[in-house]
Amino acid sequence: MARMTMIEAIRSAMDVMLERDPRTVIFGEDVGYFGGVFRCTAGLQDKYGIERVFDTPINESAIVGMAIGMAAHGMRPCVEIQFADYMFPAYDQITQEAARIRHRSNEDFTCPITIRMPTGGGIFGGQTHSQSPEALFTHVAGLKVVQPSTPYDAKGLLIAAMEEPDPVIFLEPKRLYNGPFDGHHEAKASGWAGHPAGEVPEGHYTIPLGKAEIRRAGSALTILAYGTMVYVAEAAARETGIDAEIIDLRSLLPLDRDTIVASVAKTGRCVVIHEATRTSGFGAELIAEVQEACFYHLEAPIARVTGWDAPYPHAQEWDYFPGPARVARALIETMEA
Amino acid sequence: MARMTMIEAIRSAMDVMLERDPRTVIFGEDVGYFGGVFRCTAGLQDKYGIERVFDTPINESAIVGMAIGMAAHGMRPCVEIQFADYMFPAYDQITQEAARIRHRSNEDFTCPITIRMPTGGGIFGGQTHSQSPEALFTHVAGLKVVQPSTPYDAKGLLIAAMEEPDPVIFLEPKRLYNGPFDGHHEAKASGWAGHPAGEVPEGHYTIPLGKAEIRRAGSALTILAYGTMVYVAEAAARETGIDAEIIDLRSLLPLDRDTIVASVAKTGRCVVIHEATRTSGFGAELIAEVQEACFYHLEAPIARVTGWDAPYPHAQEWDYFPGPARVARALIETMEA
Amino acid sequence: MKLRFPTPPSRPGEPPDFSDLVIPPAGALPVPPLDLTSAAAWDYANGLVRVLDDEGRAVGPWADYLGQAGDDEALIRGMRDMLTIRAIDRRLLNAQRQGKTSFYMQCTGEEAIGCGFQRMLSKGDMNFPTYRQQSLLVAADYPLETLMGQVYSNRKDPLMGRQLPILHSAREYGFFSISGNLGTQYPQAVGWAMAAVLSGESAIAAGWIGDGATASNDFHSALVSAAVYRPPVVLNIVNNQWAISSFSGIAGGGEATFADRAIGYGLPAIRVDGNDYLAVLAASKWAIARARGGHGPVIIEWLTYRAAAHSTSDDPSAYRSKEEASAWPLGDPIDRLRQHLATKDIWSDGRHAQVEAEILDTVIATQKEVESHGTFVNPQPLSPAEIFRGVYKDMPPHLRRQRQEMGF
Amino acid sequence: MKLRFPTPPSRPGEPPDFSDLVIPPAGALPVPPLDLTSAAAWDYANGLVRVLDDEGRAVGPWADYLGQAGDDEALIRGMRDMLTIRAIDRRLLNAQRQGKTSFYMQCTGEEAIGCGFQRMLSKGDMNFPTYRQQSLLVAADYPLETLMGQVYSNRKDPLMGRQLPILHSAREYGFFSISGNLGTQYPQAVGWAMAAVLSGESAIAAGWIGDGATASNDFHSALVSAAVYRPPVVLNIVNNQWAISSFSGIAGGGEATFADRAIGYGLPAIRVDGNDYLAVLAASKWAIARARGGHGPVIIEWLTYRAAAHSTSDDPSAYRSKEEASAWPLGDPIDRLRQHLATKDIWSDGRHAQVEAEILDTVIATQKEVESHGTFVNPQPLSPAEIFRGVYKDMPPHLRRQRQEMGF
Ligand SMILES: Cc1ncc(C[n+]2csc(CCOP(=O)(O)OP(=O)(O)O)c2C)c(N)n1
Ligand SMILES: Cc1ncc(C[n+]2csc(CCOP(=O)(O)OP(=O)(O)O)c2C)c(N)n1
Ligand SMILES: [Mg+2]
Ligand SMILES: [Mg+2]
Repeated sequence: MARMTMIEAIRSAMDVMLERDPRTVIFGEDVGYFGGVFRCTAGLQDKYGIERVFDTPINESAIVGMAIGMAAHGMRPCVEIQFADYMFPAYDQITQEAARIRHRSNEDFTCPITIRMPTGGGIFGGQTHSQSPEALFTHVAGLKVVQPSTPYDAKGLLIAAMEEPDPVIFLEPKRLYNGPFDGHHEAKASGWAGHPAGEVPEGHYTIPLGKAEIRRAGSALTILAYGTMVYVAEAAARETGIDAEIIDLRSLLPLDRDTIVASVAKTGRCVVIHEATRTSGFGAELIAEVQEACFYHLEAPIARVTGWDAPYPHAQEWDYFPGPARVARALIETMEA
Repeated sequence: MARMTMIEAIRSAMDVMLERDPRTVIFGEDVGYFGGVFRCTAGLQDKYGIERVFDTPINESAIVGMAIGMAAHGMRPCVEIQFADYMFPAYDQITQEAARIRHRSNEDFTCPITIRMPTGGGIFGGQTHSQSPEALFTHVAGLKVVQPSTPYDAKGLLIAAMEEPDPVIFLEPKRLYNGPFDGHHEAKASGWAGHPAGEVPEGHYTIPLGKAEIRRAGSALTILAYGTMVYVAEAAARETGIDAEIIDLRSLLPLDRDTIVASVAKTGRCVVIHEATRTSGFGAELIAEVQEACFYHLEAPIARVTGWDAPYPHAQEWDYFPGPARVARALIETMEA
Repeated sequence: MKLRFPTPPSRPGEPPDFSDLVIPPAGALPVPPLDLTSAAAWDYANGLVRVLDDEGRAVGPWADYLGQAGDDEALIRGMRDMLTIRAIDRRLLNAQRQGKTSFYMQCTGEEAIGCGFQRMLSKGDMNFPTYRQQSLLVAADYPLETLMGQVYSNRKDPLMGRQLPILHSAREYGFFSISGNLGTQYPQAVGWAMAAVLSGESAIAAGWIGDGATASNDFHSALVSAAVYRPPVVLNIVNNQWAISSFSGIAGGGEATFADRAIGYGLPAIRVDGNDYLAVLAASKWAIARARGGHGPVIIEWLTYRAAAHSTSDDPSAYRSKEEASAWPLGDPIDRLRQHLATKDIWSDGRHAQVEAEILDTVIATQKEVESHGTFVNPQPLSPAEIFRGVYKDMPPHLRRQRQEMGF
Repeated sequence: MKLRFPTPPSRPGEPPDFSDLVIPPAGALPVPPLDLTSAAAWDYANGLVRVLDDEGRAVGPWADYLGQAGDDEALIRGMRDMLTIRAIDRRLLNAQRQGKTSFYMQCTGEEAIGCGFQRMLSKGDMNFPTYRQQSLLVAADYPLETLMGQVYSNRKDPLMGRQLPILHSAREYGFFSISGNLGTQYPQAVGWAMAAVLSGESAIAAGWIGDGATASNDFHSALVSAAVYRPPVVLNIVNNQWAISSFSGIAGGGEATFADRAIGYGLPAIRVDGNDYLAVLAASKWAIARARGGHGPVIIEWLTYRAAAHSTSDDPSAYRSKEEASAWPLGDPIDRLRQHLATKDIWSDGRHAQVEAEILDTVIATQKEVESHGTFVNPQPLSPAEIFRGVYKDMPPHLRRQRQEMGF
């Protein structure tokens, strides 16, 4: 066991896979010599050579397009999109190509690639360094979509993603890279050193895609969250004293429906939270599934607390970010409904 | 009044706007000399000249990027993406630029553009001529999203879209271009000539964005549909004898929530249908809104009938397309629940 | 001030006009060294590699360079390849007209390019084609039964009816799964070629794109990547003068050749008479040798003409002069090879008619057999549940639930 | 066989090395006609427009072409512009270090380009800039108070704190709203220029992009469109040698100049010494006159060096030699203009120090004033409800509901 930040855990996952599997290659903008603008690949080019860890031109479509071609040949590329906000030029290659090749070729060709991208707000990045596009991926059949909330999960899920036979979108909540988040932006981040989930094995281990984790057991109400929102949920539960069961989804696609349904069947109440804009956000999908599966258990409408339907603002970041106060209000309303 | 197919109605809308507003320009792949692969712009270049109706290179990002630049200057471009399946290379310009320019510049610049695209299946086009990407647009703050189901609505909504001060995604159900659809693919299309909604005024009129239309009044159950699914819903209601209220949304964003809520509050039951893949489809958003607003009226879980979570198949098109049989089953289950 | 809106030399009703197209004589261009640089490539990107002269004689340095690869056997095989794909195109066009399938696209007039290029590739090389390179499959000896099965989307279709007709996939035959979205295959070809090198193989990749689709963004993403990493990839541009209703000028082909694009990226390019089967063989041999020899990527612009409609959904008489195809200065690839074989006394009208008939018989027989496994008129549908197979390697729970909902 | 992975001439710890960079003498290139064609542009795309020689004298045909536009008054104004933006960059960098704002980006070493180009534009022309052309705003006499307000995201910010610092928008000053997504502004500039023509105006557009971002797909979409419609647009490439940690070779700049890209599209291009204020004025005058004269688009590659960090989030010492900036063969634009003014006896060290001090005083005074309207240390927050304003012209019901949910 070692202590790792989420950045170190992600780096360690790639390190393990570069070591174990000669088919692994890592590339993206600034990931080679420099080691990535968030340092996730620092040292890997030195250790494994420029042929396995390298820089690319500023062209996300080329990054994913090349990865698809390499995967068709038999390699296992893990590429970085510098910010999730910059995946849009690659959206055609991701959704129309990577997601489809196995099916359209009837398994003549496959596409085992992992596409990493820092997601979410919390760093005053404004509208082009803060977006959470997960719902734009969960709508696409053929993709798998993952988002960790701890270093331990980040490493286990990333290794699992890199071992997947199909394309995986790996969303990294940049707000959590260097430390957890007590839900309040005023409170300074405590760092992963103090956190149990900062304990990460040096070697190979996986966390299966499609399995959620119950972060807090509770009986009053179920909170569905992922990434930064897990910590906001914990803060809201703490501060309201509501005995909420907090489920960290970890995998959005495929979804751990059983864990969710079991919890809501038990609590009869559900609040869904995410940072992305509300309309057609992933919360809508969660609500659709829960109301279908748990209709007769539900004692209150399922509430959602999300980013507002506006571009992510710079100065007003914390008015946009769904914080503990907003979530607390939703918890109380849902309990009182 | 004249009789028009949906293609003629769409053409007539552009004709009216080219006539009325010198700021209007129309362009896209094959839209100029040839008049569009679906003939929606046929004759317009002859009538208004090559400077106002012209062909573009095969580059959707350029088509939308140029339109944004023109709109920033003060023009009113209405562009065609040849198939909705080909909007992906333009997705960056649409979602990160067009949708954002008013807000990010604090109204220093605006982006009044209309982006037309044929959507949906029903023509054996396979996975790259059949997609329904509406949910990829409804998640984007700053866009408006429209889909007509009749020639009359198509013209009125398209004129309204072209007069909008903000970007509008105008989705045209290609299955309905030449005639309505009795819901059964075996039955041959009857053509718009016989249909009341094929009666279209020659001149200028608008249908406001954000207003749904009740296609069939009913008391037993509410069906939320748009585009081709309106006809599938009508067939299913006919064949099950269930007194369904069928709401043709027409505008997905903004959504006519009042009409929807009033109906479900009355019927207590709701079925949502669309052709797009299920997970994170627009149906999820509808369900999230309805269960929140009508929770205490609901007597059964809200059901959704959608395209399957797979690429749109070629030969098996009609096993994929949500037909009357599937919708009928959902109606019956929802009534019996 | 006015904007420029390019218009083609002729529209319906007008006489065809190719006077802007400069056609240098066969043999005019030398054979460049395999390590040709972009700076030295100007003449090759603006000239035209041609072997057959107007009398059908093979002349000039490229004829010599071709050598054995252009022996009688190779040329007769080329003739058979071209006659085969042309027969198939005719038959499948008919089948579509009869409603036996939903859609089809011919490569009429462009047969030499795919047929010749494929014969110069080696086992293990990979093409990233568009929907107009079925000729590659024929020259790769792909079973006609399978080729036709895909077009009928029937029980013989290796893709189980999932893809639109003509969007083949045949890994074993060096043919990557075709996408309906233009351009995407181009950077994929670059990536595949990089993987070949990183895996220590000597295989090369070949990307294919049309003149119209050079305007698409992935043309650029591929050229930038190829320029940076210099993998063994041949990037082919099939300039058949037309996209759908828009001519090459709408793709920006007005002031420079498409081959010229490469030079600005620091990549060499050559421009080739795509209707001259010997020129195709020679240029392919050179480009493939260059790539395999580690000299880096190369772009080839193939000059040809789309003699048929864009697809079965298209009627070209609405946007171009009916006589254009016959006025096309580079002629028809089959006629030109036939003329050449005649000059060598290894071919005659009688022989041609006989071979054509043989091939037609085979194609018809195969077609009948394939149709017996289902057509759009007499379908033999698969289980609807097949829709869910292969979306992922292992079917996730939500797809299993949907399959149950479907009744399976 | 091996792939090629371009590496910069020097990395940290190594001596800087620009020996690959050929710097022709000032005055070597003639002034091309305004209707320069791509075919004739090769020398201009591979040479370098330079006016100031090593002694700081203005020499050659471009100096003559500049004429009145380069008179003493114009040059002294240019010096003031450059000193102003450099002072602002320094002060705002400091403010960011003190936590008064979240982020900043300097244009140190590149001041001449935007300052000179803007002075050659006319009212009504429109720039589509990147985040490194704040110099355009200074030379457009944009109020410093507003410029700084945007960077502090405070009550003086015309964008109400919505955008990241440096992503200005100033329609009245010919400055389009900057996007954080690279490349997108390039085809937008083409569209704006088309609209100008279609509206019967004589205004022109100028697109701006960095060497790294020429790799982005919208570089291609803009060049294809410009080549087809030939609108009055000047497409500027600011080649400052570096993206973030990757040098121009990773953008494909190894074998050809970025200006060469244009030629393959049938567009002319010129390459200019971007640190030579007189060369900037002359080349800008020529390109803008060409565009306004209806001769079509032109690409300008500005050769310069990014002397500062990429942004306040970046530390260049991790990936490039610390000495590179001082070793940059084209020097510093302010020093070079200063040397030239000295040769003309209209400038002295004393005068320079005095002007520098005046400017610094103004900048500091303005900064103090602006900071009084809020900083990240002492914020004067707007109502959270402002988030919903301007998403659409008229607020739709779902946003009104969300605003209520917010408590307003
Ligand atoms: C991204 C995208 N945009 C548009 C289309 C529609 N489309 C299909 S083929 C075609 C014309 C292509 O012309 P070209 O590249 O010259 O190839 P050719 O058909 O001549 O072989 C168009 C516009 C598409 N398939 N994909
Ligand atoms: C589409 C996209 N991809 C990546 C980025 C991240 N990014 C911001 S600036 C930059 C480097 C740009 O370099 P260059 O174009 O040379 O401009 P310079 O900073 O040198 O002025 C990168 C990679 C982005 N903003 N947008
Ligand atoms: Mg073509
Ligand atoms: Mg740069």
